Amino acid sequence: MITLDNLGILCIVMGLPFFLTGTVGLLRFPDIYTRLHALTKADNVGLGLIILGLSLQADNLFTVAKLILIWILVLIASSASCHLVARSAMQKNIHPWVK
Amino acid sequence: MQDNNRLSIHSHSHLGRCIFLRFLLFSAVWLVLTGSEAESWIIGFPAIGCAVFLSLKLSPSSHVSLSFVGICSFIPFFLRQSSLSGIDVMRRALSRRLAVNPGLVSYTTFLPEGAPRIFFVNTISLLPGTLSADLQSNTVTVHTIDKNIPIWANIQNLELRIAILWRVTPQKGKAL
Amino acid sequence: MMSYSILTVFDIVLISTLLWLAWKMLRSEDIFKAVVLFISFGLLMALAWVRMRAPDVALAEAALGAGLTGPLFLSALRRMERLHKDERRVDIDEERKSDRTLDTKQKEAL
Amino acid sequence: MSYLHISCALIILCSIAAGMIRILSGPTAADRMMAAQLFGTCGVAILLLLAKGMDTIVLLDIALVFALLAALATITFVRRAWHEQSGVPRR
Repeated sequence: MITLDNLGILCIVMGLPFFLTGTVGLLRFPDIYTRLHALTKADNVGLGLIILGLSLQADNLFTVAKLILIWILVLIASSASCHLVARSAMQKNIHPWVK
Repeated sequence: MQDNNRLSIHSHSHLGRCIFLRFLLFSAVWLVLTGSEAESWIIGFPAIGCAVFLSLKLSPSSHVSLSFVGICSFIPFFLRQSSLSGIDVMRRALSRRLAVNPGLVSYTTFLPEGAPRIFFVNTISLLPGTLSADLQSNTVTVHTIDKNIPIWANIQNLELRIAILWRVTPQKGKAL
Repeated sequence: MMSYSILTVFDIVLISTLLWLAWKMLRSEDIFKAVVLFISFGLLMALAWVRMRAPDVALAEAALGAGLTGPLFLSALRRMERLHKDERRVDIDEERKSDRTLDTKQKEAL
Repeated sequence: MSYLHISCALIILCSIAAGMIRILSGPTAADRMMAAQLFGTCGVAILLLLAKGMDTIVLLDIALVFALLAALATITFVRRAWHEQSGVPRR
């Protein structure tokens, strides 16, 4: 059990840099579309790793199932809202930043 | 109106199977939400009934025939790709001179309208370097963070996998 | 002991962010910005309720404060700006219709 | 109580506080709204970590509500509130 616990801690700690990059990307990237890239991808992976870590430490299966349900909902919600924002930005003729 | 007609054309066994599958799905969600308390099902059954009714009302024409093998091969693919995309974004955001070179690409998909196409569009956003920006009938406009990565091959690969997932036969020539 | 000191730091950061957010929200001239700040404030306030060991209040705050009031404010803001432009109040369907025409007009203009 | 989970939550809270700069400095309406969405995802992560760190399993339900309602705000924004005026960059 101790090893599983430590593995969970490792996963949680590995998830943190992704959240930080999400924020760094949101602050540094030049336009809406690239910021959306940073936001959706980095945060979902970070949350995924944290959920993986917490599931390894969870004491019963219901908790694990709930954690996974939360991750799936966040995935659906963030990819759908990312697409919606990008789409309506396109329809409003906001041109992507080009190097 | 059209949807109702389509619903009535379907045989009763199909409708029954559809209701049964959705009932199972929502029951599973309810079980996860409430834990193992038996009393919660007093509210649970009516709620599940409402959910099944509403989902049939909102998306009546579902030929949900996901292939089991497809799901089994898709989940590891998806997990691997999405973690790669996270690492990719991390590398780009933290590099000193922002390593971005964005551009737009149009892609014509052969996936049928409805669930497979929506699933396709939403998964594009979670793959490394791509973001679906628009969907006009069967043309997806993809925003890419770097024009130098093989976007075309990546998207085609994803499309084929989703076709296997939904048991769609790829029509060559349409997917340029 | 260690965990309590970390918790204290967590609380201090949470409270100072909340206060900063509230100050910026009250001071902002742009109403849309204030609404977005309000939504974020609701989310952080839910966390504060969690720290005060009141998860039920936190649930209500997350659902009502951030989840429902935010979108309602967004809708109201749009109505307000429309009224401001001396347009008559329109029904939702009409509003959608006018949306589409606006979109096409914009495309034609560009 | 486990201090590791709470310190992880603290780090994510700091990243939320940094994300506020994007809300304050725009430039378009969508940027502000996206920062609010970031708050949603980070809030879910903080709640999950606190649920473990404070030993209150109830927080998972609040995390579920967070996950759903952050998307609701974005959808309302795209559908109703983002019109041409707030779409153009303000300079």
